[in-house]
Amino acid sequence: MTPAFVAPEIPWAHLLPVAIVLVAGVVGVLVEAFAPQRLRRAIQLTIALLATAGAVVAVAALWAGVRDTGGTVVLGGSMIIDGPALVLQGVLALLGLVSLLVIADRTESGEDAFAPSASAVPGSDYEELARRKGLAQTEVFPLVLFALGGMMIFPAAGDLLTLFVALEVLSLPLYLLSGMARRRRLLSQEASMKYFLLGAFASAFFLFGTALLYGFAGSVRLADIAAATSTVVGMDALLLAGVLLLMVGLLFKVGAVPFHSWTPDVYQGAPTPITGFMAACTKIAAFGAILRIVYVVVPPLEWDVMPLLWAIAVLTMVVGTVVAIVQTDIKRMLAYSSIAHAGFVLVGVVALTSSGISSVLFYLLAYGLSTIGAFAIVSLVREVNAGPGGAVVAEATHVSQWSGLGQRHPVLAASFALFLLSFAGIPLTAGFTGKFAVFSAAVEGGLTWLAVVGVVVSAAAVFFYARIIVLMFFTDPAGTAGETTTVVRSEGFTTVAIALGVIGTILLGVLPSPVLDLLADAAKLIP
Amino acid sequence: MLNDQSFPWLTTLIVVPLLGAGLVWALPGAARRHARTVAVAVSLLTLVLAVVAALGFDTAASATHQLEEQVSWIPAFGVSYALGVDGVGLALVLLSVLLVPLVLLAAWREHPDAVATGGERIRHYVALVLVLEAFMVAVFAARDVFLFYVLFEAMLIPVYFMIGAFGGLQRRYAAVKFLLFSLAGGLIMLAGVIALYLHGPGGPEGFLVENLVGLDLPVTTERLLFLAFFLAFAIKAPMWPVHTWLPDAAEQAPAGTSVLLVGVLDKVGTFGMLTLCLPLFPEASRWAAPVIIVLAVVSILYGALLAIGQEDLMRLIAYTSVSHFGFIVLGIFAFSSVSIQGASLYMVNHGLSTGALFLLAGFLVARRGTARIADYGGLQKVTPVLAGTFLVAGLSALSLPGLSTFVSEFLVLVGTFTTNKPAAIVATLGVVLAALYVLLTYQKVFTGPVRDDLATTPDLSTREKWVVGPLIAAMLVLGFYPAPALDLVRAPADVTLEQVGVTDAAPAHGSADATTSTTDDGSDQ
Amino acid sequence: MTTPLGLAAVATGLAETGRTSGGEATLFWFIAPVMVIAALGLLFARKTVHAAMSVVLVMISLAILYVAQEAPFLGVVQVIVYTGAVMMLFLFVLMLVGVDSSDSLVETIRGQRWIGALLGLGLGAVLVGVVLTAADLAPAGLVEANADSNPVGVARVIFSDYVFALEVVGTLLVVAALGALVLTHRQRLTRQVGQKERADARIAAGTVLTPLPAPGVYARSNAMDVPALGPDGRPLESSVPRVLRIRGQERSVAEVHAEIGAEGVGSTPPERSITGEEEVR
Amino acid sequence: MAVLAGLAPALAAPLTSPVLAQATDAATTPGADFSNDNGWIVLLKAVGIIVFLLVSVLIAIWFERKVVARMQIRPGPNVHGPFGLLQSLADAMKLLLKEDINVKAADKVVYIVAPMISVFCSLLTFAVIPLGPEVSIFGIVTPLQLTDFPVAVLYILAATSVGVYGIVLGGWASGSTYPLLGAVRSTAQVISYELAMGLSLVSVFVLAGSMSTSQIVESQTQVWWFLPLLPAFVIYFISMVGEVNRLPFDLPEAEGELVSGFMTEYSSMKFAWFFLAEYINMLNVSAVATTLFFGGWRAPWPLSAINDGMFNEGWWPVLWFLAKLWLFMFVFVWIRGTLLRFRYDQFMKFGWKVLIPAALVWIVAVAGVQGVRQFTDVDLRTLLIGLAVVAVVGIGLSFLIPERRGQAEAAAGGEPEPFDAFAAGYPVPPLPGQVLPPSPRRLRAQAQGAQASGATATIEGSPRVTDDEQTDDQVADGEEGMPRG
Amino acid sequence: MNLSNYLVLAAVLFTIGATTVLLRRNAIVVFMGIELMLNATNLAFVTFARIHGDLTGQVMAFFVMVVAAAEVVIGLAIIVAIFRTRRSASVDDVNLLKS
Repeated sequence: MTPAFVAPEIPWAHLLPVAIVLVAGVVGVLVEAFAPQRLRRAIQLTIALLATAGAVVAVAALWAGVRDTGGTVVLGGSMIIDGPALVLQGVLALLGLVSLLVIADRTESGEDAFAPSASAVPGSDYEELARRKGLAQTEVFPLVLFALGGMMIFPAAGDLLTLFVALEVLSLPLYLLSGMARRRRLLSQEASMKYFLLGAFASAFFLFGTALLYGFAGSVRLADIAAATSTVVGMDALLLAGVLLLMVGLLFKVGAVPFHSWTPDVYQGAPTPITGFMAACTKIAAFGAILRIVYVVVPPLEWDVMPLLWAIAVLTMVVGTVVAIVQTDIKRMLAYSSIAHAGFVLVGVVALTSSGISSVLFYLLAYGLSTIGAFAIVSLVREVNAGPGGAVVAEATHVSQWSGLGQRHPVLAASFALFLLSFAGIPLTAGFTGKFAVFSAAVEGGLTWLAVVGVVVSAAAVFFYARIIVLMFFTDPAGTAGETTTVVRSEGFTTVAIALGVIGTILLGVLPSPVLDLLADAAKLIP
Repeated sequence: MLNDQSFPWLTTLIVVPLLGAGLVWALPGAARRHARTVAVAVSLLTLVLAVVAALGFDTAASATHQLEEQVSWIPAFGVSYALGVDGVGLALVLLSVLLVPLVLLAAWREHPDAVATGGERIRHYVALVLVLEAFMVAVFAARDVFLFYVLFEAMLIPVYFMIGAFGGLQRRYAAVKFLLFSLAGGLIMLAGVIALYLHGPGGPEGFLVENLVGLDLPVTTERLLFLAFFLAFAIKAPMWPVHTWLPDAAEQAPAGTSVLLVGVLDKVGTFGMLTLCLPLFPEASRWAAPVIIVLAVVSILYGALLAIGQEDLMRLIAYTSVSHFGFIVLGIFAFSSVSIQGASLYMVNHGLSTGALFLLAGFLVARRGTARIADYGGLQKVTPVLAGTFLVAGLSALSLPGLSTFVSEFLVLVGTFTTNKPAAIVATLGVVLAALYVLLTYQKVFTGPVRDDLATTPDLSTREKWVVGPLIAAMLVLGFYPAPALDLVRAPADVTLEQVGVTDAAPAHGSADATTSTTDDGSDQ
Repeated sequence: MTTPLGLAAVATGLAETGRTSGGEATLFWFIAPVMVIAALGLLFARKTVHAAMSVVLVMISLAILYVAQEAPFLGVVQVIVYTGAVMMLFLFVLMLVGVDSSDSLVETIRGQRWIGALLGLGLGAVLVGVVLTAADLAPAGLVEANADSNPVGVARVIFSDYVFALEVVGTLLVVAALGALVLTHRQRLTRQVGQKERADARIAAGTVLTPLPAPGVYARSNAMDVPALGPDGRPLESSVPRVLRIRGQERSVAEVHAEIGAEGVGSTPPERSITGEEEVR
Repeated sequence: MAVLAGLAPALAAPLTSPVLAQATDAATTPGADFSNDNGWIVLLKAVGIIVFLLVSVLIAIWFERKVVARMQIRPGPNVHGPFGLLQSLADAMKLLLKEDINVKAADKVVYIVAPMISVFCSLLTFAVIPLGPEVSIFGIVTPLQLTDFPVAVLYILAATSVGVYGIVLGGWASGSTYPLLGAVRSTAQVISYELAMGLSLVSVFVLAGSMSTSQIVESQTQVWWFLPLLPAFVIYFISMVGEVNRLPFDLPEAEGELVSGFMTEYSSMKFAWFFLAEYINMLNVSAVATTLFFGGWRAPWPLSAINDGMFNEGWWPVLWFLAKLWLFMFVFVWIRGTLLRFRYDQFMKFGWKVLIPAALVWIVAVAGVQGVRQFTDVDLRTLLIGLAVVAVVGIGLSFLIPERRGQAEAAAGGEPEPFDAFAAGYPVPPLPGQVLPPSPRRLRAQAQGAQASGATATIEGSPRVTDDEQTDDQVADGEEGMPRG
Repeated sequence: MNLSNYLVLAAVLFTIGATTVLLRRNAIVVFMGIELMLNATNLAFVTFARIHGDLTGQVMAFFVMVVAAAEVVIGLAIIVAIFRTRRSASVDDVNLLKS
């Protein structure tokens, strides 16, 4: 008989950031069950904000230790709390906090972005009644927290099992949240279903990859797999196929071509604050995992896998950019833009240098801040029903509806323009610093051609960003079109989020040094 | 304090307009109508400060960077905030700060709808001009390649808004075209910048120009990098065949914007060629020079020929600029001290003359509401002052001796002649063509019978006179007494030449009278 | 069908863990084709329920393979979770959604089916090729790992190495519950109308509370269209089905009146005989 | 076909026996030892089980009819055979000889397969039920159990869950509405109640430290689990009734609502299959309850102490097992004869809002206690006393929580309409919204009371009356139409 | 018999599942295809566990089952929600986003 069971030691301190968020999610569920309805939103919001802020603080508290030691492997390898993991957890918690602000905002109309009752049939009397009674689907907050918790585990996961579970924990809430938009609910539900089916499809591939890797190494720990690459002989096919299938799952999450087809639909259909959250945070989490796999497992396979990744990076940049040019829906355009950005980040990933890691981290932070801000702005620009005293309804997402926005709401439009410029990579914005970082990492990694492609593509990408700016600032609002678009006043939260985005975008563009230094310290993965 | 080199003069020159712009934007509702006044005041203050700073400049050591400042900016990328100007840089900085108040003054009545919207739009316009001024000063003063690049790109944004929001009917098209051309070039340069850094010494100061000069680059790499940089600069200094954005931009932009765009902004291109391309990639520069010279000559002729055929005053001036930029590039790549001096000087002079032309054309447009040449005629009699100043500016553009442009153009041609006779000879044709387009235009617009609808056209107002006056004065002064300017550019030219690795057989050490000192060297290399 | 004895022999063969026996091979070659055919059933079945049944079959077969592969715990869990819960849920939804939702196999994008099929074939070829490289792996067997019985072994691994994943899976289940709740639970917004309220409302509305009187069925006439007579001898309008009345197909009592007195009332409807089976129920 | 179905347990045995073999070989914990079994003894056991089940079903039908009849004070079947014992046999023969109707709208294959699935799965369970300890059969010492393995109880759950497919598919394949509704109900029912059932079993696993049936029986030497795990047993008992679709949970075949649910379109042999499966399932769940909570084949306490456990050896335990089994069967019948059917929503609410949470709480409690025992030095008695104190305090505190006021009270409002109790000269009942006036005697009493309080009010100047009194007064005033004095 | 037979079977089932996802239009069938893929993966895990003599594979499969159960709950909830709106479960009918 094997010796008595020894309970594993659980290093709570190192799991604190994740634990805070997940426990807050569970508490949120309990609040749903027991708190009176009118108090729920306030309580949920408080819990969520406190939790994310607490996670940021916890990350900060752990930082000194990790910087000195280079990180620790805890839970027998299930979790690896090293520099990149911790930084990404911090970034995720921070962006989660900002996203939550947008998510919580009800604007002056007193209605948030979510259906008053997600179970109501769209267009039914019940839905109308629920709306009039001011119901709110406050489950959104715990769901967001759960997703965030999954995301925070993702880059730190040290074995494929934890990675898989985290993948699902981050995905399932997002599938749900995508389907909960208040307006255009059919669209939203479709988005949810598409996201779900394709997401589950991708995770099945991920899983089969895991199985093959397990078959290869006899373990699902990344460290063991990496070690096995040098000892096990004759099964390279298993390893290669395993890694590739694994990457399919992860690349799906970041929306890389050819696994991107869900992105525009889902981004368009999902409630805009969720789109922002998804666009920023999912990408960050997934790239965290990709970094770990590419840097820990792939190196022996460099010549098999890397060319594929190069091709994917190029394709992603090109397709994202080219297709974005013809979009007429602002959310779709931002979706394709996010695909293109995934390509840029991949350029940093495939650099396979330490500066590659830090550049990816920086890019993700910069992109995340701008993205959440941009979608926050989208959520404020609304259509107005025709006729006198028309009610403010859904978001005005058709680009033509944005014409002349700069003249009527200069500050808002200027902020949006700033985000667009950051996406375009104009100097003195965070986007430029990020692009510079990834491209220089690529050049340093000997992939000058990739950097050149990236540069050319970003030049092309300027076109559609500039187009929106042209619309906002240089086009007079057409007589009637101008009247059907308005900007609702935020309750305050969104304003804060946008302001944070603007400040972050400028600061990271003008004075990126402190952050860059910090990331340079962090750019070391423990196998 | 005036001569205190440690005082951050250049930063001051950057910060003051920026603060001014911020102030203009932050003006409370009631005070908004004074936005222009505030802006002009700020720009004048900047001008004064610039003059004061220039007084502290040691002309004797104009080849070295002075008024230096250096702070580590992004050590992770090897970027520092390093400023400093040599003679050429100083001249261009001065040009910039001189033109800005004039442009602001000229824009006084730029927008008929300014009243309707409570000065809202003009407020944005002047603020953007001030932002642009800060960037212009900074870009000419940047001693760090990264900083230079950042400013080079960042400048586009205010100009983009100035064209796109305040221009003519086709302004959106023009603005986007401008932005895309410039960004495309700029981003390719970015790749070069990155690669250059990685070949350099690296470290937290790895982007300083002085640390990057004299690198032992592999030949292919050097040539590729050169091309990346040169392309960006060529687009910026509109060289044939990548000039096509300029006529559109100039036509659609308000006159003031065109002044800054063509007068100053495009100089960043030639300035970049002079201060970055040549020193950083000497071998590649020599390798590419023949082709570039051909392109430059083509630019000269092409610009001039097209200018003759233009029906739109603004486009015409834009094409003349293409021609003039051809001269500048020609001067730079002719690799003789004289030609480089000429090119350096040309940058300043062209700013003055073309600036004046654009401003005057703008006044015309403001009066008549059209820029079509055919809509004018016989204005000489109605508005003599306007006609006179236009003539002077035009003559400056065709390099009439006695006006500032003449000196520089002559230096360029002479310098080129010493190294590349055919190019010089063909380029000379450009001078003839210039006479054609200037005089023809003058004839069409100002001479002949007065058209009825123009009979009541008012002559230049006091404000407008104040706008044009300084420019005319500068042209005349520099035309007759170019010595101070030449002093500024001579030494840098020699240094540049040295960096390129071309020994000038007989370096010109002429005095103010450039003609005598430069005609006698004709040895080829 | 193999005899129990035969299967028992298979079993004994399987018991020698670590290497496969003839018995296991027999079992495998019996089950594997069934599974593949069932899986193809999923791919090709027109009726969704048939597809679901195929999947159930695959899943149960998998459970048997798990047991054969020294994973009895998983085998049983497979049946409970997949067959008992997951597929049952699928069937439930199928019935909710409408079981007749048969699939149209019409292509929406031309050639899409061929592309899909080609992609599938390619994937299959690659995967089979890849796993075949593992063909010469010497199975180590699980005798040692299963020394304390399989569930105990699995539990040890779960609760020592992967305890964190287990905890996270807990949150996943919370999410699932919450999600199902969010998407399907409707809060009651209007006051619930109970049986009592309904009854009260019916009474207050003053309509007929009892079942409507049956039409006057007389032996000589197909008389659904003839009203019955009330206790007072007057015809009851409401006894004729509404549809007939609307169509105007009812007949008055007068038309059949003559026969009423002569024939009397019809026979009582036959009572349903109580069979043994019903009595026991 | 019958043969085929009969093979079910036989099939189950070999499939699981390897595992069992290795498990029992290696395990040091006591459990059934099947190492002596050979092919024919396995076959013998399998056939024995099937015969046992078939006979039991016949008896069960008779038993049920007889018991229900006695409860309803009538004799029940008493014509065929002694005490009517052959009545079931006669019914069965009649069923088999009836015309076998295939419904036209049915999905043929599934329609035919469905009842077989039901029967097949129901036969699987008894393979792992220990009927007794080791006995000697023709010289071979073997446990009175077909097979056993480490996850035997889970296997039972699995077999049950597959069995439901018979119902679901049968309902669907009939191509008719009532069966479909029955099938849908059944799906929901199984999903909900199996959850509770599974959860209730967990605490047994925790205490017994095994999921093997023989080991669980082994672990009940000291005390039967239903005592310490009473809540779990109660939950199991309720959900087992739900699981086999018996009254009061027979919603899938609720006669009053769905004709006969999923079986509506079945007749003859196929109907018989379903019928058989249902009764075997009753036996199954009873057997499981016996095994897991009632000590399996172990003799009840006073008997177990006799002669050094004489009654726990040899063939005696089969008797105890059967006794306990039929005890449960009796309870089934008893409940059927006593209780009314639940409404569907009540049924679901009960499952999800009562059974499952209760089961969860109970598991947490048991796990907590086990954890404390395992990882600390607190002894069981202290622990139990502590828990008792906590429970008492908790219950005490719960009395302090104010009760929620009935919604009906709050909802009821509006003036009652005037009501004439003798409209048209006849006494009539009040319509909704009308209130019966108080009886004349009560009226008088109230009038007196009102006068009295009015009097005190005038004396004291400011009457401080409670809310209730005030309301009463007002009502009285309103109804009497008298001005306040 | 070689254990790789199990792996081949797993690969074949996985492929059939994936092909189902690609070819079928009914959301529920597509979803079942995904479930089939997960099951195939589990078979691979169990087989590899036996090959390596290590229970991790079985643990992995166990987790997959739990996760799949959660996924099914969410997925079917979404499908039911859509169905209630549109009375169709075909992926093709879900095409508002294409416009």
